[in-house]
Amino acid sequence: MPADAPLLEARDIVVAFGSFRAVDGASLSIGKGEIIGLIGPNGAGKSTFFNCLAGDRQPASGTIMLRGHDVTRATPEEHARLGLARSWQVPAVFDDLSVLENVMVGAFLRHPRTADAVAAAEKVIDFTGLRPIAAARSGSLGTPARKRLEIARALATEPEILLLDEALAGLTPTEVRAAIELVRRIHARGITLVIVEHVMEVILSLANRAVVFHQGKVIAQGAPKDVVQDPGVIEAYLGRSLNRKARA
Amino acid sequence: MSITRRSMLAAPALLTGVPALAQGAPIKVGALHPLTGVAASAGNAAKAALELAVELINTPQPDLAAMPLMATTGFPAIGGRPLQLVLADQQGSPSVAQNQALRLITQERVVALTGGYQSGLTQTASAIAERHGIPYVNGESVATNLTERGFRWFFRTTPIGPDIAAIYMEFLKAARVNDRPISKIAIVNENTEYGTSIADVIRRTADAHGLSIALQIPYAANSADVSAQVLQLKDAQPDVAIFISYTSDAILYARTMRAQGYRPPILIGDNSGFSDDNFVQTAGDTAQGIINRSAFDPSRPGSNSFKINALYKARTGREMDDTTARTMQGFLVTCDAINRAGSTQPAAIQAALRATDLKAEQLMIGYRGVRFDEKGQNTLASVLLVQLRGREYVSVWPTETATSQLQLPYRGWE
Amino acid sequence: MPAAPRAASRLLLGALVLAAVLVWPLLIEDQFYQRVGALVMLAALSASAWNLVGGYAGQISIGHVLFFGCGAYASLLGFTWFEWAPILGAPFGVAVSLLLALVVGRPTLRLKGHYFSMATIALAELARIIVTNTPILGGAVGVSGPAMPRSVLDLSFISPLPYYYIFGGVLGVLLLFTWWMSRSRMGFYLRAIRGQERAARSLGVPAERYKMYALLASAGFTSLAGSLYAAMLGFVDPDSGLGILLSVKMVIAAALGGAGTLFGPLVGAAILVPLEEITNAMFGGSGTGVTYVVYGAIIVFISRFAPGGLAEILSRLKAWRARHAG
Amino acid sequence: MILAQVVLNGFLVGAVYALFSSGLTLIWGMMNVVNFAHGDFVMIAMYVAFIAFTALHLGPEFFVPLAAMMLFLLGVVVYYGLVRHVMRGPILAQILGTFGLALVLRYATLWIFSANFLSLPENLLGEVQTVAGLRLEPSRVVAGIAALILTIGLHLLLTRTALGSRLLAVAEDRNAAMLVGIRPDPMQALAWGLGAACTGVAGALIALFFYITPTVGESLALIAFVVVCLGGFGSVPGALVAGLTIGIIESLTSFWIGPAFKDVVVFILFLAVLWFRPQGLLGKA
Repeated sequence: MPADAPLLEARDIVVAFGSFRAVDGASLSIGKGEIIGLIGPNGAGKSTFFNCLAGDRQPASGTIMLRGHDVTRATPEEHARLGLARSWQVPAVFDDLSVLENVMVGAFLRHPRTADAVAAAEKVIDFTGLRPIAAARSGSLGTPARKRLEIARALATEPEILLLDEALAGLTPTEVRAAIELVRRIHARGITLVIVEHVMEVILSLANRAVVFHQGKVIAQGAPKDVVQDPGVIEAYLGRSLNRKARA
Repeated sequence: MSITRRSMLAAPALLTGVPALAQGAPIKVGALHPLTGVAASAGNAAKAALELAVELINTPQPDLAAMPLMATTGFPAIGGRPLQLVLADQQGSPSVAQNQALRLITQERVVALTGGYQSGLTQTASAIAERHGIPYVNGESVATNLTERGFRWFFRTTPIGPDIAAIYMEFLKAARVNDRPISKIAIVNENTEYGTSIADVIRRTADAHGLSIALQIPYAANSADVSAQVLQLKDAQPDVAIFISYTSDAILYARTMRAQGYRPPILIGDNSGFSDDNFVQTAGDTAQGIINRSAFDPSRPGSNSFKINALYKARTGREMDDTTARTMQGFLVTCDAINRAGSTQPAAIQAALRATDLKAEQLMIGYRGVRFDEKGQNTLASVLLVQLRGREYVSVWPTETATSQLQLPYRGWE
Repeated sequence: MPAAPRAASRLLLGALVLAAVLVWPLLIEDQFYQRVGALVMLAALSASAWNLVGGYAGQISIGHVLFFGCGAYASLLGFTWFEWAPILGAPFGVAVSLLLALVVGRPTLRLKGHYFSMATIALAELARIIVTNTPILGGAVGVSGPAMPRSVLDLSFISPLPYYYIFGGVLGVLLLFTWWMSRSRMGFYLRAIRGQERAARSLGVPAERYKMYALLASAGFTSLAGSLYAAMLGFVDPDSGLGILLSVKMVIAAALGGAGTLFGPLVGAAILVPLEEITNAMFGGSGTGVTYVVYGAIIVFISRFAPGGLAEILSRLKAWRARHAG
Repeated sequence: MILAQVVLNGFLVGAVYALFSSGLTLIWGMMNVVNFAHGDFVMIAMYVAFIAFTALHLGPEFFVPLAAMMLFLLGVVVYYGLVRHVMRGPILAQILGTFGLALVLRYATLWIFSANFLSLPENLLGEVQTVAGLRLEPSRVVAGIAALILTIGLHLLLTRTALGSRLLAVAEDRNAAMLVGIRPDPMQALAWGLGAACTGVAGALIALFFYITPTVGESLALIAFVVVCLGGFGSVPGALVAGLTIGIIESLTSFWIGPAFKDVVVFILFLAVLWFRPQGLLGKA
């Protein structure tokens, strides 16, 4: 793999539900060290596209390359092995397990022995600030802690690229600030990030590139500040949901 | 610890009809029957019959003096000690049958075990009795292999497969449909152990007699619908249809045959389901003239069978069916042997069972007698054929002992 | 309480319980209770085996009797066909079970929730019907072991004690295996799959493969339980070896004690089996069905007040103590 | 001609299967609660019909609604007394609780009524009719028509009424339903009541031509499970299609291959459907 080749590249992705094409020929190339913000009105197809990138859904056509491997038809676990991790829009923590054990499940990917997995998970726990609740049953946690746990668990798989699906939605402003700070520290470790987010302020402050989805296609991309000025983007949002997004 | 536990269990165990007249500590005889589960109706009929037997043995019954132990109280040869029945529910499970056999032997200290009902359960329960050296008398399980195991403590009073098949063949060779001999026989059997083994032995015996089975339809017991089988028969038009069914299926067949308008010239319903008084009460009106094998013919006034049936009916409001009667007879044979043993020692009872030689008039059922061969099988067990008239079965075959004339063809609901 | 003394006291408690389990049958001479003890061990063995796939991996099979029957039939068919001691058939039962698990596991483990449960019921019922209609497998009549014991290998004992210790020994091996598994990667992966399969896969858990491992281990031990059962009973027929009720009993023993915990199935079996036997001994002879009314009512009661099994009560108790201690 | 009769019988039996499965699909499919006592609900309804007929001298036009009402009550009581609490736990708790309930219902009935087989008089709805050479039993025809009406009625209730959408909302997401002001408990209790009432109608109608005994539910329950799963959990039309399919297949298999194998064909078909459509025939993906 040449040094400047993209880390993750999707070409001409199509996903159809019956006759409706949720994703209609979208392409995206992500380089190492980027923070990509994926935005677009509701139903624009960004979540579906995101799921394709994560290996959770297989596109009808198109190809996805991850670190030089064709992963278009690969399972989610193969994506994980190749260094891709994700969080879920609705936190999907393992309720019966403690916070530490949740993180261990991720850590086992690179550390098959239990003792090593514990050690690796402990480091991630400290890094993400979950130490005070490490022994708590994760089913008893509130939403902010769950979102943070999801990120910790994903980090424990030692990914090169991390996909965050609305990891900040539903948080209070204080929590959002803490989360942004965490994302920055993750990025500082050399992990590439793809963020789906409704909160425009997050994209503006975090992303170095914004990618706008509309009707299953990428209609604009570039520096976030420029993109939000783009007439096509405003057009796409207008009437439907720009106001709502802005309020959020 | 173990003592208190034991008494906790013993206290609610069934104490049936211990009368003031009988002397001394009761002698316990165990019985295993399906009191819950799909065979519960049969098990509860057996329970009522055994409770009746206890009452008859423990109180003087001059009216039944021809039968052993009836004229006296309790066991006269053992100081008049009363009989106590310890009934256990085997729940239709071979494993539970073993547990309960063990409990009756080790906790209840029964001197002999009876019952079992389903052949598989009789098999596992009697294996426990064999290991503990306790006599086991079975009165109702027909699987041939039970007496082929080389057991020394196992005895069986009931007629078995070959006896049953023999009388059917004898009858079918003599029967006429439209003045011509039977040529086409169909068997419809439920496909668990009972139906399969009876069907097999009928098939083999038929081959040996030069009659052939044109059609055999095994089906799963407890089917929700049997109309396809009836239509299959309607299509094939056999001279004789032999059904081997449990009660629920027997009821469904009778009703479905009526609904589908099918009547074979001769309809035989083998024992179990068709003998069950539940069948007679709920579906008998649509199965008039069905022929059944039985060893129990209560239709002759003054006979032991007649009297026992009357007593049973007074207790339960139902007719005693053949299976129940065979169960009760097995139990009575056990009690007779205990009395003749003059002791509650298992070995003495075993010896008395071996020496059993009861005559037909000493029985409550239509066997020619009770005498065990070296395998423990009753060599004098016999079967007769009965036919449904109204809500009662009357004996029609063999003709020399029959109380009624055989009526053909099968009438069904008309 | 500091960690070290707590660990020591737990160890002591464990040793005491183990000693009690080993010794109690020797202290009572009542054979019926000894046998109930043996049956507890057997039920705990089946339920713990089920627990691997049903509890830890959360794949609720209601067709495990399929593997139980494999073991039971292998034992007694070995005798019927070749006059082997029944227990010699056990390895073959395990082999057939593993093969079956491989074959049926692939399509069924893809199914989710109730669909998986129903598919397992259908498979077990299929096996029951096929065996019922196959004379060489004993058909409806069933197959028997040796009527008279020929050697000690036939495992035909008058006293229930040898069964108690044999079943208990195999159960011990299974519990050790389960304990080891639950602390290894496999245990974590299985519990992750049970919790959120999609999320687990995104963390690199090869869910299909691990579910299959769990099913294989579970099938093997269930089959072994079937072989031991058949060796003790000396008889199996389609109803007693492949009936749906047996599957349900494995599930409820595990559920009652706490599925997905090490000792849950053991606790469940230790409650259910004696309860069943004692209610039957007390009320069975009355012929009223009150046995099952009492048995059923107690099950309803437990599920009503401790839906997570008795393990839930224990953890609630712990939480309560922690609150009140701190 | 015989073949036509075979198919007709299969169709009518299938309608009965659909009838006693419709209540289960409501409870199991919508509320995601396994009811192992379903067969015993049918059994209770049969006893209600029997008592109403013999003790109160009520005809089918009265005892069918009566059974529906009694079972509605039973369903609501079971919901508040057991299911509501059990739903907090894992699916296993439901298996445990409803299995225990099944034993209690079945053997309490045995206790009260003994294990004896009972039945209603045959042809309560009239004699067997011959139409175009086909024999029709009025009781089965009525049961078949009732199955159709009940299925369509339930389907309309769920898809076309405000009540139905509330029921579905609760089934879909309890918490979300609470947010929009629907109290989930009465809704789920109602679903249980309705499911049980359908079962009541089914049981009372089946009692017209079937024997009645405490263990009768056992043989019916497994079929209901397969029907509901094959049709797709929660799909009322699915249960109808699956019930009819199974009825006809069973009938034809029994006639051609032999009744011992009818369930083999049904189960293989069932597994095959799950292989290609893991969500059942008409279930949602």
